Parts: sequence; C-alpha cells; structure tokens
Amino acid sequence: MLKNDIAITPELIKAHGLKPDEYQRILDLIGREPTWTELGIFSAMWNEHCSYKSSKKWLKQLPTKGARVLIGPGENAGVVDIGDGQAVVFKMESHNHPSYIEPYQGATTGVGGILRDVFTMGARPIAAMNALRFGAPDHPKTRHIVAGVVAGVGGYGNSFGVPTVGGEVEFHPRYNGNCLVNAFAAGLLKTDEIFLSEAKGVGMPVVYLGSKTGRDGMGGATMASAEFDDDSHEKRPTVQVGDPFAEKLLLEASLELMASGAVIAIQDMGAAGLTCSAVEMGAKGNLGLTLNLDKVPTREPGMTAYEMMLSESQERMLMVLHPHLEEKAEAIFRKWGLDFAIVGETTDTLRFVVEHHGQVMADLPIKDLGDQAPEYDRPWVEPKRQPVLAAADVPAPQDYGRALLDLVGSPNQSSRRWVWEQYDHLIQGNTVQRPGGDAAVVRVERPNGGHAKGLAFTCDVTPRYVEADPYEGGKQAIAESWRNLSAVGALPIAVTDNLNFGNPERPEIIGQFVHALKGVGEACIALDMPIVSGNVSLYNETNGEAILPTPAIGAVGLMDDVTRTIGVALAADGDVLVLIGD
Amino acid sequence: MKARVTVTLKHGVLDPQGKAIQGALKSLGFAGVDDVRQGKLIELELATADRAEAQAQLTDMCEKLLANTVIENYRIELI
Amino acid sequence: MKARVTVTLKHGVLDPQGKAIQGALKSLGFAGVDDVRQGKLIELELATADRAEAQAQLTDMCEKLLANTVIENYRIELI
Amino acid sequence: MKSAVLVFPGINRERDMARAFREVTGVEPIMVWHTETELPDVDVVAVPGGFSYGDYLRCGAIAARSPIIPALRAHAAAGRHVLGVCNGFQILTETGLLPGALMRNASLRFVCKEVRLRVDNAATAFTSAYAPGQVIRCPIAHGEGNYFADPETLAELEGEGRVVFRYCDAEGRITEAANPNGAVDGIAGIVNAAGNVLGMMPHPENLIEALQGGLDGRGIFESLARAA
Ligand SMILES: Nc1ncnc2c1ncn2[C@@H]1O[C@H](COP(=O)(O)OP(=O)(O)O)[C@@H](O)[C@H]1O
Repeated sequence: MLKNDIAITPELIKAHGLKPDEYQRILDLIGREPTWTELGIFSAMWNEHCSYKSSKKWLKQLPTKGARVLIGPGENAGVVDIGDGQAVVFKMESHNHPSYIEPYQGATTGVGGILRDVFTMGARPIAAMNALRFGAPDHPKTRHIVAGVVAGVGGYGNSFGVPTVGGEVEFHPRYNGNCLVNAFAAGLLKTDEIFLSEAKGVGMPVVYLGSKTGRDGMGGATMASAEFDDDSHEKRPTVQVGDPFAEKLLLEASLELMASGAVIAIQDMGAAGLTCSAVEMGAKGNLGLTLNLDKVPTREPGMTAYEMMLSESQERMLMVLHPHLEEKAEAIFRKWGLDFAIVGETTDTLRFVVEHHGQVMADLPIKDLGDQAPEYDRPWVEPKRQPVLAAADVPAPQDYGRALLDLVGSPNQSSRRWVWEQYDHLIQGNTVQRPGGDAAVVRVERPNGGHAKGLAFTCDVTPRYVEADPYEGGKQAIAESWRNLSAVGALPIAVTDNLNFGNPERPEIIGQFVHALKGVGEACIALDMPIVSGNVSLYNETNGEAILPTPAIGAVGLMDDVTRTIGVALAADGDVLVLIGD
Repeated sequence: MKARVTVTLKHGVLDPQGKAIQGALKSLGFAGVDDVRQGKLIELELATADRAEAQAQLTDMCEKLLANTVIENYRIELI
Repeated sequence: MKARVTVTLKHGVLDPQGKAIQGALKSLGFAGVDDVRQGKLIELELATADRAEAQAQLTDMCEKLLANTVIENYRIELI
Repeated sequence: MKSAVLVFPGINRERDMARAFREVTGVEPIMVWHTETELPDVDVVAVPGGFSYGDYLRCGAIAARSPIIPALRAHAAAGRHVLGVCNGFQILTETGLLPGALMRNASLRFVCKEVRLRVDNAATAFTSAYAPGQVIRCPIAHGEGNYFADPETLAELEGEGRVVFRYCDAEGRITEAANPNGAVDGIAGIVNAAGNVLGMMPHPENLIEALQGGLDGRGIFESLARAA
C-alpha cells in the first residue's frame, strides 16, 4: 500500500502546474492515482523547465553535429575537441524568474548552477560570462535589480574562483517585469576523462554529496516556468541562497574523486534536485533506482519525502560509485568538509522507488518519467515582420557630434566597465583579452608544453532585431558572435544558446521562437558552428506582456597560438583604419 | 533617539555564514555548539524624540532598505 | 541554552557599511538619521545549561574567533 | 629559492601564486594543506588570495585559526619570509603577524582592475628589485581591501617606513581618485617590524608575463629569490 494521505484534488493538480490532460496521462501510465510524492515528482519532471515540452520539437532541428563535437546537447554541458587531447566544455543557462524575485540570490544560484553543470562533466571551469537584460533605466525596480544581479554574479564567481570575462548588459522597457540573467560557463578537460550521468551496473551505490538538503526553492522549477502575475511576491520564501564556498569545495572534491577512479556516473542536482538527477541517471543507463530518504543529509528536521524530492538546495551532487571505492570517496569528501551519504542503489527493475521511514513513498516507471513527458506541437502564427526602413528615409542628425555623444552616453551603448570591474576577470592568470573588447581570450596550456593555445568567448544577441524579424534576428545573433570571435583572431568552433521567450501557449510567441530558431540554425550551418548545449526559458511574461524575444548566444573560438590575439585598442599614432564588409 | 535594528535570516533559509562559524568553533574545540545563525545589527541615531514616530520611521527603513524581506526578518528596539 | 553575541566596531574604527547605509537612507528621503553603525549578530545554541559556564565559553569564543578585538567589541546575552 | 604556498578551503589563487614562483624562480613551490602542523624547510611561505571559508564571519578570520598557523608564526619568528596577498594579507592581520585590519571597500563593491602602486620602501626583501618611488602596475581583485589601523599604529608604520606600497596615479601621486578601496593613506601593502612579513592587497602574481599584459609583478618574486 502506498502512503497517500493527501487527497489528490483538481486544485492540487493545478497547483502543481499539471493540466487535466497531463494528469490523465499520469493515470494512464501508472494505472492508479499517484501519491502526493509521486505527483510532486511528475510535476517536477514534466514542467517546461525540465521536459522542454513546448520547445523540444524545434530544438531537434538545430545543427548539433560537427567534426569537433564530442558531446552535444543532452548532457550537463556540451564538449568540443580543441586538439592535444583537450576539450572545452560549456553551456549557458537562465535564472530569470528567481533573479527578478531576489536579484542577488537569484543571480548567485544561477552562476552556481552553470558552474556545476561544467564541473560535473569533469572539467575545471576556466571562464564565465553573463548576459543580462533589465527594464528601462528609469523604471522604479531597475536599479535595485541591476545592483543585486551584478553583485550576485560577482559574489559567486569571484569567490568560486572563475574569471568572468564577458557578457552583455542591455536595458529595455519590455524587461520591466522580467529581467534576464543568463549565465555561461566553460571548463577544460582531457578528452579521455569525460564524466557522464548514465548509471551503469546493478546494485551500485548511489551517493549524495555536497551541502545538506533544506526546504529551499520548494517547487522552484515549477515557479521558473510559471508566468508571473502581480502577487508573485507570495512565492518569495522559495528563494534559494547560494553558497559559493560550498561550491568551491564541491568542485575540488568532485575533481579529486573523479581522478581517483571511483566515479561511474555523476549528475548535479539542479532544478527539482534529487528527483531530476536520480531519474536521469537511472533512465539513461536503462536501470531502476531506489532511494532511501532516511539517509539524505537534511538541514531541517521533519522534512517529508515530498519536500526532499523537490528541494532545490544548491551545491549538491548525486553520483554512482564503484562499490569497493566508497571509503576512498568518502575520505575525499570528508577532507573537504562536505556531506557524503549512500542514499540508494541501482536496480534492474526500471522502477524509480523512493522509500522513507520504511514506507514506499513513490514507485514509478523510471523511463516514462522522462520519455513519456508531454511534448507539444503548439500552434503558432507567422510573426509580423516590421517593415525594412530605407536608409534614405532616416533623417541625418543635425549635429554629428551631439549624435555621437548621445550614442555613447545612452544606457545601451555606454561603457560596461562598471559591471565587469565587479567581476574578477583576471583570476587563474590566463586572461589574455580582458572584458571590454569584442571577445575575451583565455590562455590554454598544452598538456605536453609548446606554445599555448587560446579560447575566445563572446555573448551576443540583439533582441530588437529578433523582435523586428525573428528569422533575420536569429541569424544576426550567430553572425555577430562569429564576427566577435574572428575579430580577436579566433576560429569560431561551437555555440551554446539560451532561448528566452514569452508564453509558449500564445501562437505569436511560438511563431517568434520557431523563426528565430530557424535563423539561428541556418546561420550555424553556414558558419560551421554547431550548437552543443543550451537552455530554454519560456513564460518570460508579466500581465500578458512578453519580453523581447532573446535567443542569447554564447560562442567559443579557438586559436592555435594565443600570442596572436588582437585587441580593440589602437596600437600607435598614425595607424590606418580600414572598414571591411558592407 | 538611539535605535537598534537586528536583521536575521528567516527560518529555513540557508545560512552559509552560520554554517562556517559553527564548523570553525567545532574545530577550535568548542563542543556542543549548535544551530549557529548570523545576522546583522544596525545601530542608528534618529532626530525625533517621539517613540511612535521613530518606530514608524524605522519600520519604513527596514522595509525599504535595511532588511531584505524576501529572506530576512527584522526587529526594532528603541533605546 | 540559546545565546546571542553582538559584535560591533570599536569607536573610532571607520565603518564603510554604516556610512553607506546612512547615505542610502538619506537618499531615500529619511532625514535626521545619524551615526549609523553596522555590526554582527551571532545566535547560537549551547549544550550546557549552566549560565556561568556558558558565559565563560562564549567569552572564550569571542576572544578566539567571533570578534577581532583589535577593531571590535562584543557583548554576550544568554536567552 | 624554496617556497611553500598555504592552501585553506576556499582559497582560489593558490595556482596563480604557484605559477608565479615557478615562472620567476624556476622552482615549483610546495603546496601545504591547512590541517598540516609543520611547514617544509623553505625560504618563503606564501599565503595566497581567495575566499578562505567563504570570507564568512570576517575575511581571513577562520583561516587564521587553522592548525598550520602556529608553524607559520614560527617560520616568521625565525626571520624567514612570509608573503600574504589579498586574502593572505587579511589572514596575516587576523593572526596578528601584521597590524591593522582590512575593511569593506568604501564603495561596498568588489573591484577588479589594474591599479598603480608606488614602491615606498624598496629596501625590503620583497621589493629590492624595484627602485625607490617606482610606480608599477598591478591588478587588484577584492571586496575588502580597505586598510585600517589606529593612529598610533599608523604613526609607527610611517615612522619605520613599513608602508611598502601605496595606490597612486600614473605620476606616483597619492590621490583619492587613485585609491580603489578607501584604504587609509592609500596603503596597499605593509611589512612587519622585522621586515620579513609582507601583506599586500594587489596581485603581483597575476602580472608576471607579457601575455598577462606586463611584467611589473615579477619584482616581488625576483626580490625574494635574491634575498634567499
Ligand atoms: N555583464 C557583463 N559581464 C562581463 N563583461 C561584460 C558584460 N557586459 C558587457 N561586457 C563586456 O563589455 C564589452 C562590450 O559589450 P557589448 O557592448 O555587449 O559588446 P559588443 O556589442 O561589441 O559585443 C564586451 O567585452 C563584453 O564582454
């Protein structure tokens, strides 16, 4: 008998963000009414954030393959070969809604999440970027959000110890009710030391590592996918607090553990923590998984199974370890002062079983949780394109000097120094092109000596263009990132994307999405820059007003000789300026 | 009038500082220390001598600046 | 036993946070606010039930870790 | 020259520091974990930058109570060299090996940028490679680098020429505009009375190669190698 002392009412189902037909699908899948814990698990797995149910159809059409691509979308981050047995691992992810509610903590936990995605693959983070979009500068909330977000991005990255070398900051009234915080991270690893989330072997210990579980961000993943309304402040206590110190320890401990040979599979606990990570590890490995929640380290007494399964406490990992190496693994984690607990094991049943206080709280078909998630072909309409302006129709400025001053003094064109000076962009000693130019360049030493290579990083998109013409705007974002990389002397090799749009249940929004993605995809093919990872953030909308469509692009380029990098500064008096292109 | 505002994290909100202090006390050999939480203390001098007015002003300051009411509680004392 | 330790900057030690808060309060329109100082509040739970012992332990903790006595004063309260 | 670099949980510039020693002196430093109670036999112990224990409670406070610290004190008492950079400087003030304290930046913001430093004492074991009064470039990256000491301590530091570096402008003038954090009298680095312990907020270890934009930071490591 499954414990089921909370009645599953239509209200409860709705509160979990599940539509009636989605709930029916659950009933059909499991052949009975779910328990409360099971309902929570389904809601976490099937929300937009985790299941990509509105976007999957279109994401499948993106170009994700290339000669250098070792791992494309689907893992924690993409992996791209850069020669010499080395690879760069990178991804970009949004933390928009949490940052609007609590700018500092929202930004810190966003940065923390993306760093974990990168080091979960076995890579040491070497660079970070942040693409930020805020409301109008004179909107009453903007100042508070900007200050909090920028301090939070810095507060986390600086303490963790990754150089934040690039990003974007833009202001527009359409972000008044929904700021965008997109965090990018890149790491470096050896191609024969890549770690994946796929569990292997039956009866293997499933180990919980990192910080303790509290009632943080209860239902946060659900929140991140729900459109805002004016009483969204009611959701405040779900805010998670980032602990960059714990994350730094987790990085060092995880890398040490991976090097010890004890790790079979690893997955960070991000949105809907324990649920998503455990299900993913089992399902990918075609295995079942049983969790015993009595073993989960908790920060607060009396946590229910439901709460533990949905908690979004940060700085946690789940691993499958080789059975005879548990002790060695535990010693490493104790050395770094982190929690370590064996919380379950892999099984051959293909069931996801959650036990607590000797009772089965959930018993679900593990593959179906992911595979059977709803997938929508949402109706869409052709976007309305804004007419092309003829250059001749735009009046020339009266005073070019004045116009130039207006431009450089405008919020969107002025210097971003005040932002990147709050970020440690020099730590690790490899920053060759600092923020402020077209792309940042970071030195990469070859494992066997010889002249150092370079990796170049840039973040780009111009949402006004995407709004005016999603297809052209999508192409432009890729082209601009390609130009920024080329301009520092790097060969563009791959990109990650962060697709920020409004409510996908509106046909105009999906229309924008479809066309922007088409443009992005075609440009990627034309310029030979596959998309190796990414993130979708929908429902960026308040009271029916959507943000500007913002498919942010994080792009990576490679240079064989880092000393050949070129900056934007003029080198000497009398240099000749040349304009190329048209 | 002198006033003291204490700002503490709401129950259940992670307190990395408290956690680190607890760990440090333990490794310095202090046994049996538990549940360490760190908060802020803000002392200030107000021009008004009217307690009710001071209280109202301070509440306003807390809501607007001194506390982050998303994750923090505050308490006001007039001295 | 529950205890509360407050740590404040000594007189004469500059307090950038206090100063910044004062400035921010002023620009939010709060007039007549003066002498703003920010300190720390550390709440903890001790195993002992003996007040004298708790007091002694806390003093030791403050001297050894919780306060930097070069620049800070501390005050102990048992609750 | 033999060197060691202390590693506390949350320290994050230990690799940068190790690289500087390796690049400039050709010898790989020994990394020493905070739970050790003895130091290897080395000429210089570096306490690197980062956020030991998250900088929670006070910067450097928890690290300054680590098991390795008595050995560090003994190393300093024996007249050997100790270099504390950024969080390392904060840790040294917390241990009392250096006077004063580092407070929040006056702006209350973290600041990472290149600044200029004036070498006010080129007669120390850390600065002999520089000329007196020389202006060097150096990166900073900190949120709490606002040096404070009471007037007596300041008088003592000044009287004994123990202020080694000050934030300055390109011409070597000590101005408010050139001061990135509000430090009293633009103080960026000091030595102890015996002259063998240096603490500084800026990061010379991040400016030792042309690729990093300059070589100005090398002088510290070259001086130490000379003194060994
Ligand atoms: N949030 C940020 N974090 C770090 N660097 C930033 C940020 N925003 C802008 N920058 C940097 O400032 C410079 C100018 O930015 P931007 O105007 O977006 O450049 P461009 O239009 O040439 O791509 C770039 O080097 C960029 O990386």
